[in-house]
Amino acid sequence: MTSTGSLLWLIPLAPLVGAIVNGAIALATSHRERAVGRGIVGAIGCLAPSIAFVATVASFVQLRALPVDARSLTQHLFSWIAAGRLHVDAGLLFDPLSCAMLLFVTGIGALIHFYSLGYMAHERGVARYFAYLNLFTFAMVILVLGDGLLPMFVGWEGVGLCSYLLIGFWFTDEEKAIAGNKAFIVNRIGDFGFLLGIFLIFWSIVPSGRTGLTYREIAAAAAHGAFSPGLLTAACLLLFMGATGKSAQLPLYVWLPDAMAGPTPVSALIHAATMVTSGIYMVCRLSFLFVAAPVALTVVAIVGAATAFFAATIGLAQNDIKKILAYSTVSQLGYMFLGCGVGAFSAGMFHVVTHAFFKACLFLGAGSVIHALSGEQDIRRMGGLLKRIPVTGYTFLAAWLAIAGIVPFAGFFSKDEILWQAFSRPNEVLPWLPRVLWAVGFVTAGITALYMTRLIALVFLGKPRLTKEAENHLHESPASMTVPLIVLAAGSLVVGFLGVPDFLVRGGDRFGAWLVPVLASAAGGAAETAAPHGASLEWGLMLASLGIAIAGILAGLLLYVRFPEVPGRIAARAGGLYRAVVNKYWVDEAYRAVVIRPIQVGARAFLWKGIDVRGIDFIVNELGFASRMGSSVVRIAQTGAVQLYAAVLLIGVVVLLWVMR
Amino acid sequence: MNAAGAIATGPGLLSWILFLPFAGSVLMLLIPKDRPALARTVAFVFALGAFAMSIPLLTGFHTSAAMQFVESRPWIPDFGIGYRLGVDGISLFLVLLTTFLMPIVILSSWRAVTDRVRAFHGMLLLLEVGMIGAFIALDLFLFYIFWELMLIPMYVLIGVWGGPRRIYAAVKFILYTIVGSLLMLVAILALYFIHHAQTGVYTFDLLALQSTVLAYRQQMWLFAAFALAFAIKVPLWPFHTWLPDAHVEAPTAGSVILAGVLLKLGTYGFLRFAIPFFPDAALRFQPLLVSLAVIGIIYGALVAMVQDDVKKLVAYSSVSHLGYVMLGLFSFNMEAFSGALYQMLNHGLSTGALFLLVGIIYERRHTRMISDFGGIATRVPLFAAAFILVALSSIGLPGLNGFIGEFLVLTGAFGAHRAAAILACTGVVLGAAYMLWLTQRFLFGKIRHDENRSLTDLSGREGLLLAPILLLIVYMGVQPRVFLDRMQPALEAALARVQLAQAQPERDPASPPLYVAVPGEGEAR
Amino acid sequence: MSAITYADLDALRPFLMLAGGGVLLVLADTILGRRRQISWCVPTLVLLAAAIITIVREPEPGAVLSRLVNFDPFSRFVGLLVCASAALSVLLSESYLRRTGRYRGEYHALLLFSASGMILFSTATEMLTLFLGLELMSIPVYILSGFHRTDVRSGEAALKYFLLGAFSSAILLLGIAFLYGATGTTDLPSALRGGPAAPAMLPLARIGCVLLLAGFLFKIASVPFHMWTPDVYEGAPTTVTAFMATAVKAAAFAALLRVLSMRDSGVLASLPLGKLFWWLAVLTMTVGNLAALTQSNVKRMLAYSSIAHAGYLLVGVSVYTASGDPETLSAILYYLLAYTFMTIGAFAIVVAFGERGNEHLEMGDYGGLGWRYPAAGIAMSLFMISLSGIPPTAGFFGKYAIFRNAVGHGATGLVVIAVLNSALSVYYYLKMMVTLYMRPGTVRVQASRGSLASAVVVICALAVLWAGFGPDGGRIPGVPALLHWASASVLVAR
Amino acid sequence: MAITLSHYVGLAVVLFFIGTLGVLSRRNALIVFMSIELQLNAVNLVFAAFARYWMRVDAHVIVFFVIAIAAVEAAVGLAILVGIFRARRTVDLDDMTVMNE
Repeated sequence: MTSTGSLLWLIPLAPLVGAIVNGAIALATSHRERAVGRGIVGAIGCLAPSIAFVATVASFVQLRALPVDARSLTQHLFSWIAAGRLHVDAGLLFDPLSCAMLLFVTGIGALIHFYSLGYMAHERGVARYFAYLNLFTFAMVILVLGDGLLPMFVGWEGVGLCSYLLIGFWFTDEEKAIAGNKAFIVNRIGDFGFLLGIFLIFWSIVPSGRTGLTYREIAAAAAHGAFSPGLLTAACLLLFMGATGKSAQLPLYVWLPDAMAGPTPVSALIHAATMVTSGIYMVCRLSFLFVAAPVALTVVAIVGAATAFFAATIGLAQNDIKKILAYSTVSQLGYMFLGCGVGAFSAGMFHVVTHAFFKACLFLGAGSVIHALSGEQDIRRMGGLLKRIPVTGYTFLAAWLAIAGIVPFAGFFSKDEILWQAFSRPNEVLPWLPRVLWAVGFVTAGITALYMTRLIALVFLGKPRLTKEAENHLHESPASMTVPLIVLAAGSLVVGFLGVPDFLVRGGDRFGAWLVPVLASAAGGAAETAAPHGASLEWGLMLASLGIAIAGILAGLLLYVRFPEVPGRIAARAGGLYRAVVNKYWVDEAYRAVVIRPIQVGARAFLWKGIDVRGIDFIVNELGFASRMGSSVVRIAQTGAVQLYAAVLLIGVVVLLWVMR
Repeated sequence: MNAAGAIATGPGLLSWILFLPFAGSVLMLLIPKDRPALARTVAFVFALGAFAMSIPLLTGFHTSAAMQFVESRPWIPDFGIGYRLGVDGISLFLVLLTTFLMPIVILSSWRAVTDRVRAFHGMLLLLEVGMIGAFIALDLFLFYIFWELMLIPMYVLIGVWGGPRRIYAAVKFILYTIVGSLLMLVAILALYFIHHAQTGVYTFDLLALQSTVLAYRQQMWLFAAFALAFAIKVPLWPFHTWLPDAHVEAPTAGSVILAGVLLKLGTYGFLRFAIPFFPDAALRFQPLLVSLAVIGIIYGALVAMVQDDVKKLVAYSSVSHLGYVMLGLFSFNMEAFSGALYQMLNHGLSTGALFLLVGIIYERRHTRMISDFGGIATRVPLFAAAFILVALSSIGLPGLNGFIGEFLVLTGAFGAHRAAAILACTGVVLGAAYMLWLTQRFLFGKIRHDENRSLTDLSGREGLLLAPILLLIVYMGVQPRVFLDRMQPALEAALARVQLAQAQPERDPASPPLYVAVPGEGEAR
Repeated sequence: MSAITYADLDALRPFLMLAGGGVLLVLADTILGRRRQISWCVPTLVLLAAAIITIVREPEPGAVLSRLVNFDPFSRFVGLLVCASAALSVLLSESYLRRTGRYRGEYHALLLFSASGMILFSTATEMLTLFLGLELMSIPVYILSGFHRTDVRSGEAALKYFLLGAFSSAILLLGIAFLYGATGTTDLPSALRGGPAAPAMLPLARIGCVLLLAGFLFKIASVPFHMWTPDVYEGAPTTVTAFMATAVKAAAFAALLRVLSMRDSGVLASLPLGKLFWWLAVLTMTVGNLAALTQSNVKRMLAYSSIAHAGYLLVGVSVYTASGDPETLSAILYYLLAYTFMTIGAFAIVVAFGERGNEHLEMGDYGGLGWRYPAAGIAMSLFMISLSGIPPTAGFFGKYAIFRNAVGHGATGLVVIAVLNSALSVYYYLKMMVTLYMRPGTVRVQASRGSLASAVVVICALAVLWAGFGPDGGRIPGVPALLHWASASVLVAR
Repeated sequence: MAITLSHYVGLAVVLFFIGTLGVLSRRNALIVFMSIELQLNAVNLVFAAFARYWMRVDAHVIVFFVIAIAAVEAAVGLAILVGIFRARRTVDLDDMTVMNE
């Protein structure tokens, strides 16, 4: 019982066309020294996502008009794969979940396109840049809108590709190119799991006939008990493995910090707001599977919480403004998974949305700062910028409060919701777990506030520590950049009110209500039944989390504004721990030593030189050598001496006689 | 129906497709020595003609398991050897791939090959005859003849226009191959006599021979012989070591044909002969071949990762990719079968294109060492774009052709033998690793060698010859059904034979030996 | 003792023609003296006439000349091969002999005598006739191999061939003597089939048979009676080598098979011939191929390769002795046909590239020749491909025919060994192609202007190709027709 | 005691064997070649003996043929030897190894 969305096809098409046109322009002009036709390129580049956004809004309106239980628009584009029992259609599914995701994907996406106009103004290869960016939007739309696991996987890998291309946008810098590779390959490791997950699901459904692996079919199969519990757990864990790759969770988060090598708007769009959240989207999308696999969900929650804390600690000691934000992103993503993991999928999604706003704002702000300081990224060479670039500054502050979780900013509501759910939802696998999860989340909230405050303090407060030439070129960014900042700042202020807890305002959680038809299958009722605690407890926790946030902020202000010399001493005191944090716990080094090197050395020394050259080829060549030996042996007798020949002949006769006797 | 029409009189479409390249290669003898341009043009025209002739195959093809465009004339009746040709869903696209690649290849060597132009193109066209013939032969004897007919031209192509160690490579190539194919000949003969012993008819007719009832032990031996020949051609690990040498030494055209088509003959052989003829044996050998395939996938990828020579790298990547094909073939379900056949086409296109690109850059720099490049993307953006697209196709990025094949193969394999599929899946990661690493070392970074500063981007000709492949790469990724649908019935027919064997209980091992007994046979051995 | 009839003479005509032609040539040569030489046309015509007679005059099968010889379709096929080989070598000799300054009338005479001897040899069903045939075939060849008198190698070749030949024929003769002694008759069929008069004589008869076989094996150069081959082939004038390598082998195999055709009962039946030939085949091809593998002298390489081919033929013989299937005989005949043309072709190229004073026998001399003489290059490659048994050539088809039979009679193991051998042989045959096309020329070799030699090359090349895949229909008989003919050439055993 | 067939044949075999030894051992081509003649004549003896044994003439005929052929061989052999001697001034078989391997 779904109606066909009239405009859905336009949402992916617009960015695709944009990508193709810009790509063509890029290739055609690839040999010009100066980038040509910035105007057109920019226009197309920004128009594409805008159209997509409008179409999304239109479809949103259409969707809202529908009765709650019938809220899903579908569109069948064409039949894609048909082999054996696998019949995959390229179809679009627009339901509250994909709607919620798409609205900000296309919306914020469009904003960031605009922002890029200013940010990339002085770059060569703008066409290429916008081509990639549009292509990304297309892929992201497919990921969200695609009806079924395979369309999602197409988008999934598509966004991965674009992130690869955009991280390595300045490919003449080896570092950046390598960062791109890292991103792609680490994601592939995740996709390894994703693929296996798909296979598991396929082979569990197949007995009941051919399938296209659409969500509807999977849900139906699940309903008919096509999956044995163990199998379901395995499938969910494998899918989650994919999520950890894409959404930079432990242990596959390592690519995200390096991904900051890309242009800042890219970091904002792909590596903060949209792509990295697709892991959460996937988990929510398949929530009906996850809820049936409690073990898997528990793992999700634990990984989420662990990542949140782990990344936050690293964020404390970074000095690159973008690296800090990157780690904070990883940490926030951890929160989202924590939410999903405890079964509160809507809470997770809600944080996705709010995070999209304030984190995009933070990144664009950072971009603006970097832009203003003509490329400076080290916060130790900043300071006191609030007055110098006020727009950037104040928008940044707004986003800061949001992420720190200060009421009434967006982050407060979403994070609080997650913490509350983590606390209140029982876990039948590990009964003691909810308390622990809450505690970890709680502490992390404090740390978050602390390192974000540190950032603010070192960048915007205190006295300037700028380099001379940065000083000279210092300037506020153009409107094309500041306007998006303002919009996002406003967003990070208001979107929180979409999800006001019900105990404060009846039906305040409009967001959750909106998602109910999709996530209802997630133990939604369970929350209530399994939450015997009264509103009082919820009040208490809320205040607590507010408190720790404020505490974190105050601590930060004290440490980095009031007594700037203290942190150094603490660091010195902390010693090993501090070094571990500064060096990100040596995770990259460990991977290189334990995984990459052994593979390379083994492949070269053992497989290639060993087996191939000294093994197989040796045998092959030896055969040739052996036959040449045989040849010379045979020819030894051919001395040319007649009588020897005669003798052999005679011997032959004798042997013959003997054999024939 | 079109197929029916072709049976009648006069040389049919397939004969023409065979004849055109042959005529071209003969013409090469008549062209005066001092007119290389003419030779090139003639060769190109004839190859293009063959392609044009093969288009009707696609348009006239009606989706069914039946052999189509069948031609059948007696050739050597006493031995039951006939001139029997035909295509079905399995061979159709492989023929098209061949005729499609050949003009491109000729175009690609327009500048690269300047000496002995006539001989070069004569050999290329002769090679094409052999390849097409092997794909469309419906007579085992005829198949064998075409199969061997490919050897000499390839041998000469490598040996004459190849690199420094060309002779070693050429000899290695031909000896490897011939050992296998000669044993296959024996197996063919044995099959032929077993069939005669049962029906009293001497024939090499494929369709007739398929109906031969074979005892378990007979199947084992025959399958082993066929499998060896094909495994060497594929090449299946550990019979692969001729490939890197051949690829490295061969001229661009040779590499493209080798990777694009020649290797497919191995996998085609499995799909057309080894599996449907000897289903029980195929089932029995399944574990072995699957493990070898998986080893090939991982091994090839790992070794490719550490190569310093682009061509060697791509050669090892072929080992890996064809591992997928083999894995698919021996998973015995439709998903995997379709994937395997699809992957054959993919590999033909993407690896062929990779070799073309390498050749293009080699023409400019006369080196294949990765370390001699780096940062050239700024100088040759179009080249870089093409290279990246092809690389993505070869690592199976969804939306491009590679994904369809890989995904179907792995899906099917997962249903057939989970562990193998899981291991094979790591190839997805490793594949990305070596391909992207190559791309990065090859195209990205700063330009370290001044020779690279003066590199020129794709010429019009080069663009022209790459464009069709690139378009096809995308098209096959988006509209696979165009191909898959036509493949299905034939594949189902082949699969049915295996499934039948799966259903039946295994025959008693104490079945008659592999030869038909004759008086005095005791003495003869 | 019945009288000789005209029918006998009629059947004998080809033999008489060749022998008579030889005599005439000698006479003419002596009459004309050294001043005027007899053109190559005469012997060619004689051979042609003999061939035509052989074709048109369908001899009614059965013994003639009071059962001394037996002209049957089988011998007819062999006879034609002999004539062809002789004719080709005559054409080849033209330029060669002039170049080496050894153009003498007796050359052709000897060739004809030898040819006539072959016909006798391959048709004899009586011991003495057999022996006569053998000698009539061999002695002229002894002389011919020494024909290049001033050349040390030629003389040496002649001496070796002569001594060993005489030695072996003495052994053969002893065999005949014992056989006669044991059976009391010189008529082969009755001697072999009838068996010994007294059981006590059986061992003697068996020894006789074995010695007889040894004589044949020497002529077909089977291991271990092969050692003379490389030296003689290398030393003898190339044209003679070509003749020897093909015609002598064909005749010897024919004679051997004729004797073996009587193996179904009596003495031969009491010998484990199948096993014997199995081993001989394996040994012969393996030794031949191995020895050829590292041979750099072209003629020597071809000599060893001819040993290897004898091995493949012995596969056929082994199957025949085991099964007595006439189809096997036809396969062997087809192989001989293919073998004749590809071998002569190869030697023709060698001749064509020789020059006065230097025959250019080292493979290295052929470096890059393929490019300077495209036609010759292609032809040589073709012969090499055919010799290594790669389709679509006569060589492949001959091998195929024999292997087919072998597999059909269960000798699969033997065939596997044989194909592995062919794989080995590919290496050295294609080494020739490597030299022709892939190596730089070391010495500047000129192709001698001999239109006849090139004619031979062309003929052989066409034959090799056509006998490889030529379909029927059209007016030239293709492979099927040739097969028909071969299988129609039944050996009428008495 | 009577001289029986076996004596003749035995003698012939001995002769043949002597001839063989000559072929294998003697260095001078001429001698070698005479040894072959000896072999042939040994065979003749066998024929003659058996002719007597079977009371038939045909073997006698063979003997004559063999003698004739032996003569031919002799002629040819000598011619070859002379030729070689002209060219190399030796008929020692140990020198006849220009071609080997």
